[in-house]
Amino acid sequence: MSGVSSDELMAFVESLHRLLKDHSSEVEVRRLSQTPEGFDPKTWQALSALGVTGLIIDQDHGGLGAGPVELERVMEAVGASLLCAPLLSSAVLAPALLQALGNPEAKARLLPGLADGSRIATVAVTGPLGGWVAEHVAVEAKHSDNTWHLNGQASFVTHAQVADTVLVVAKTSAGLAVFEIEAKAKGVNICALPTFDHTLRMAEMEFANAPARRIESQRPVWDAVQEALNLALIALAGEQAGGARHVLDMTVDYVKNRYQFGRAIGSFQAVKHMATDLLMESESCTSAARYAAEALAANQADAPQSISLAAFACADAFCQITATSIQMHGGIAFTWAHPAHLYLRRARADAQLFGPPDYHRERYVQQLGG
Amino acid sequence: MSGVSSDELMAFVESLHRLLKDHSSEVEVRRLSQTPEGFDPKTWQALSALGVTGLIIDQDHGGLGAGPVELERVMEAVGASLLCAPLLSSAVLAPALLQALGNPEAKARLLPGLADGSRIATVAVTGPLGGWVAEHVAVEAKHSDNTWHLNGQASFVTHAQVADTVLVVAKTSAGLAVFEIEAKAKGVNICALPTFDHTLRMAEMEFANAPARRIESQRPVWDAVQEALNLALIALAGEQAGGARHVLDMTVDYVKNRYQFGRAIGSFQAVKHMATDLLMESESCTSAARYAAEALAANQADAPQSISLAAFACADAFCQITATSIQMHGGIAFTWAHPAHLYLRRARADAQLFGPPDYHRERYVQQLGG
Amino acid sequence: MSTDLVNDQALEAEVKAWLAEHWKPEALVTGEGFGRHPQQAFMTKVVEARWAVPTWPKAWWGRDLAPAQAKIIERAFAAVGAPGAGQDKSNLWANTAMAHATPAFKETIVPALLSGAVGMCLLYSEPGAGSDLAAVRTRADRRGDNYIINGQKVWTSGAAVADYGMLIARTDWDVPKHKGISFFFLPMKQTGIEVRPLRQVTNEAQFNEVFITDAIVSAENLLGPLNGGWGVLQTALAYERSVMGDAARGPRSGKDNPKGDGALIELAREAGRLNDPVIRQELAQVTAYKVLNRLNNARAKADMAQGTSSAIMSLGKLAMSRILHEEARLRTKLLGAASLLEGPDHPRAEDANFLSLNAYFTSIGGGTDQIQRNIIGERVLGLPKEPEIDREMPFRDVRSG
Amino acid sequence: MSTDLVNDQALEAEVKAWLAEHWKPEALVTGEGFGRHPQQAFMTKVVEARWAVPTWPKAWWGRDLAPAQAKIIERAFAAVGAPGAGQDKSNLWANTAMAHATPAFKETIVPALLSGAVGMCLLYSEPGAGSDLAAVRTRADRRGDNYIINGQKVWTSGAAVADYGMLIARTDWDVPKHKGISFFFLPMKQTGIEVRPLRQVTNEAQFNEVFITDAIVSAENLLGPLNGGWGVLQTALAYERSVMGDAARGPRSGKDNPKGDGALIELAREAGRLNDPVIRQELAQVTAYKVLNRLNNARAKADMAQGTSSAIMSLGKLAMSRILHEEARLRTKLLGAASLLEGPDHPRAEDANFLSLNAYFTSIGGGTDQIQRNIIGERVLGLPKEPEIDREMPFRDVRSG
Repeated sequence: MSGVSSDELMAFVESLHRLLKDHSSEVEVRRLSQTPEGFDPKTWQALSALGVTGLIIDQDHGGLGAGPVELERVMEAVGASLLCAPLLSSAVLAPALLQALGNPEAKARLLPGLADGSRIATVAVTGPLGGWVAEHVAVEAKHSDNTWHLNGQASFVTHAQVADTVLVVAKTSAGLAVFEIEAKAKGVNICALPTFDHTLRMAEMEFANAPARRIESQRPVWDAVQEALNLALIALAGEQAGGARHVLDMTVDYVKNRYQFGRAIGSFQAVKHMATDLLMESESCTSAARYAAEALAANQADAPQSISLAAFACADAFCQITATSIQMHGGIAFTWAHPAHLYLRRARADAQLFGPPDYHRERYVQQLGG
Repeated sequence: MSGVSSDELMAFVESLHRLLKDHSSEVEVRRLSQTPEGFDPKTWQALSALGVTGLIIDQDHGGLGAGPVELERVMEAVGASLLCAPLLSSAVLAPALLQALGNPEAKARLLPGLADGSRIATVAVTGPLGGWVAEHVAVEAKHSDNTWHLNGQASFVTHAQVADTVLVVAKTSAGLAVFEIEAKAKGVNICALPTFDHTLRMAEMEFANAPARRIESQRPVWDAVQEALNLALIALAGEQAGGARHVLDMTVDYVKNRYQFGRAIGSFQAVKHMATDLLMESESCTSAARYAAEALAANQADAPQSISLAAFACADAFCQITATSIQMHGGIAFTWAHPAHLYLRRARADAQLFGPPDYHRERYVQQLGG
Repeated sequence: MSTDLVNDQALEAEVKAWLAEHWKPEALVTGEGFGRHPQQAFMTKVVEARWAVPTWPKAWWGRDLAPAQAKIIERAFAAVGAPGAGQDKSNLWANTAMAHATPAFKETIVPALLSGAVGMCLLYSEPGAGSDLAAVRTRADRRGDNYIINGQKVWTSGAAVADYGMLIARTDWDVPKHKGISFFFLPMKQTGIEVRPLRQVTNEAQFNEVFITDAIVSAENLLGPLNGGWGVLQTALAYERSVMGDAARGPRSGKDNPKGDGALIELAREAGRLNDPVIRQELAQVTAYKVLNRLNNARAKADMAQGTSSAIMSLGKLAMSRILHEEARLRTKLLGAASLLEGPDHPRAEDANFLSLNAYFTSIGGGTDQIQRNIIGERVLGLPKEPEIDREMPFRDVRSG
Repeated sequence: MSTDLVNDQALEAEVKAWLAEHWKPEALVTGEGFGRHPQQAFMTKVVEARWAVPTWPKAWWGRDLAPAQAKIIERAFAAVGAPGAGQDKSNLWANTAMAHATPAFKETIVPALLSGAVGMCLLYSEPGAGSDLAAVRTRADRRGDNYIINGQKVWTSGAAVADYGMLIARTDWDVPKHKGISFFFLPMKQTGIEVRPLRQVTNEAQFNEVFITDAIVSAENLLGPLNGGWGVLQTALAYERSVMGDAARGPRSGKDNPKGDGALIELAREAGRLNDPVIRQELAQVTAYKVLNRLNNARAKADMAQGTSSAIMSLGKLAMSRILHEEARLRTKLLGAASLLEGPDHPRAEDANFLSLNAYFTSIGGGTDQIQRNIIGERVLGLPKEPEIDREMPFRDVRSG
């Protein structure tokens, strides 16, 4: 799908919307929220069949070979429907890291399974401190008897409890390296973390002398991790933009049809002006997410700051829109049965997943020369 | 007036309100804004006759001996009327510093003139950097031939261009000290600064080997300066509270009587809700200013943090209220002829005079143990 | 020595003696009872001894005392921790019944309410009548000596244990909306009333939905005039506002939270974020919101003690809404990635996330912030009302939903 | 090769040849002319050669060209920096006259407008009709072949140099407000029109008040039907919105300001505040507001280029209001005590303070932010309007002031 026309992209996204309408209804989202796995294997297969799990994987390895622009649009649809699936982990972070490391053997071995959905993978970077910086890596790798062994802790690992394979960033005596380890390997203990966003799965991993396979890299490992994170940030921004727009539409629809004092409440300035302000945030969110994707796709010089901008602007916009949406709905959105809080939970999770907005604002100033 | 009843205080403030109605009308404020002196000697005499210039000066030296509570209330009236006069300098900072230094000779020599308004004084603390911290003092004092001489620069000195006497905080080899110097003394150059708030007078002072009289202190000099600044912050908070309330009242009055679309614009939620939010800020501003005064008067343990709280809360409230007031008035307040901008200018000045809100927030956290 | 003073001293002696005889401090049980009181036997004695509502007339369980004298009684009860005094100020249910019930119904219901013998709930809000309470569509139709009630109520706490609900229902559909509402004490323990717990966004259920199908209430239980229920409701709401403090709950994790003005600073220290200058600015600002609200309330109380009415009082709920939302936001920021979590193993995250959601209890419940701004703008600042298009039209023509 | 393409190439050759013959680049003079153009002689040639409004009919100074072909002409003019092309899109005055003036008046006024021979101003707003333009009280009373105008207008730029003002005035007081307004080209150079500069809050005077006493305008100068002025105004306002970019001015001190997305960062560096983490967060946020608005506008233009209408376009003014107020706030914060000052010796303070005041030009002028939110909410989001109490009543009964 690299070099796809915008019509082709629209058609693909349209197919995905139809799939999600069937497979990611509110009822289904609520059902999956209560399962330990947090996703439906049949939906996962359907996503694979459409090409979503292999979206960014190159065509040689069974993927569509799409870029950031397509990824961002796909994630808008995902965000709108609150899809429960390990997409961010297995279709973005893991393949992006493998491709960034550029190790042909590892790519050939792992990417086809990720593309066809038969293998679920994730990436473990940060430790208990939770920052997406090299200093927070808390796993150490030691080499002895021709084997690498991992010791330490990784935390906030997305979808680790449903992963087959985990790519672990670990410290070695010669700097950071990436290790491949099976989730069921001995010495690996995966402990699910209870998440406020019930559509998200996340775990803590303990490594006790766990044997792992090192994936040699053609470039500095932290650069490769950054590249994967950048793609993950664009995916997240797309999810936020799609979620934000959906919540705005849902809210506008409600205030047009909810009558109090003999009038649709959307005719009251207090409500109308909140809606207008949310439109501004939603449009800005979409612009930021799409521009970051375009800038990265075109390898523009402003790609890094555009990604940081999207990271904090989209996080704040999605949070503000979902929070204000509850206020605009009034009492009905204070009930569990109303979907507004499901989006708020997702928004609050997305705002933290790969660093909070303040962190990205600080990076943005650095990237602008400050 | 120390230990005055609240009825007596009310009567005093009422007299002051009448005086200000006559002597500080909008026309008069606009006239004085254009004069180099920025105040009217007759009004100054009237204020002295009422006791305002000697408000906090002890009765032994011709003052009323009032405390922070009375000062704060008086300044509310001053703020409401935008009075143009060197009150903060000559009736607060200078006498407060003299009383804090506790030097009987200096008090006897200077306070009576300040109390009866025949002498105008101010205090020079900060240098070109503009911070109200000891490190920003940029005047040095050297002792030779039995005389002290000052060299260096003081800036943002309120009302220096109309002062007879300036109390200068300067560095000596043995730490900070306070020096008394006549504005007309040789080696003193006072250069008026153009202020955005046209009701304020402020100057830069250059000292070139200027002979000065040292005022010995009974206590660490910076403690005394802090004590004077605390009283000035309470006075400023009172001015902000009074100004904020006045602007709120003026704005509410306008939106009740301005009709568009066949309705008073205050009936529109957008305008009504802005007014309500300003009421919250105005009431909080008044509470903060009054409580800080009470806490200091009663020497409470929470006096320091209460003064910091008032410093940033009142500054922000006055700025927000005057800024929103212009928006609520619409086009009419975009004209020079409308008084809204006069209050905005005062609010912006007050927010910087003795340190900006961020500075006081930081202090507040420290005072709360952070 | 004035007669008044002599009387006051006698009163104080009398109440103290009575308490010494009847009150067993170890008997104190607390708990939210929705009108029903755990110490009912003692409460009955309080009512019989006329300590419960001393400012009420002697004919109605009172002593015709002045408020200042009533204070003597309240202080004496408070000194020993005994319940039951001061109900002339605090008992929403009894005051409403006293003011508006028929003499016959008052005779039975008021002592029951004062002695905590009956549980109560409020049947006001409906799915279609939230901000706009006057739009209630629950109907009360006369049949003989009774009214037949049909409709649905929501946000009702205590419904499952209540003996009566204070109900507003429509009794005339052909007049403007405020003029066709009546106010009833509806017996709750009857078929025709179904109470379903309402699961909140916080995954708790403190409220209920109440489905009412052909429930029966005696015409004797009508409070105030037929179709005059809006007026009764206004006095009941005024009592409610004056009695109920802010009901917003603090952290729920069970882990201790720091107290006082430095509480947020301690949380920042615990989270290792206290040295961050950005955090410090926000600590100052959110703490300021809390302290300023306290100072405002203190000033309001001082104003009212001096007899001047206070504009500030009504700002409290709006201020609390901002405090709660902002504190939740700051707590989230302090935690960073840790705020992704919840549950007993992650109490600080549990609290931050709970508070983020529960803040809406205050910003929506009891009138949204937006409605509250209308009320303050109109009642405190005297700003004109908006045109109300449905004020004068027959209710059956009003669009609602 | 298609006929179209051949035609296009011929057109391009023709316009280039014409420009080569008539345009002397060194002659370019710029300056705000309020309709009057400094290169009038050249402009007259442009009009006569039919380059000014090529999409208009041949009978009216045009060439009946499609917009895409008109673009060829505009590009050729732009390439050599010559003025006068593209007026079918940009000339508010001429478009309004072309659409609504009588044929006879058009014959004289339109070429004058296109060639920049006459100065123009807008006589819309009044002291009592700001947000609510339909409430104008300036009156136009018929007398013979003329109308006599009395009233007061405000916020008029260019009034002192204008030959005509586009005026809305009330011609029927007994019908609802929108239905009694007429639209005139009022000759400004007559006794009966007094122009007074209006001093702004920024201590400048870019606008005027216009006092009109028994001024005369020929009935020939009426645009559109009598009492149909509201419709004419709507098309004129639509032109104005599509033509005028954001007119807010930047810093005025004369001192160079850093450019680009890093501009605020450079100001912070200059002020010695760049290392303050609190400042850094705000630098990011205010810069983000600016960049996001640019990205939104780019997306809107791309949408429109694809023929889909864009909801985003209308957000620009509201976004700019926030940008200006927030940038002014941040610049003030960077300066600290230095922001107390103003004047040429303190250019950064002068700029911060000027911007603080001039931000209201955007948040109030051309429709307040509040009115703008109404418009966006209603036209973009489709939210229902408020009840308009004065929409149907005779204007003389409408309360105003």
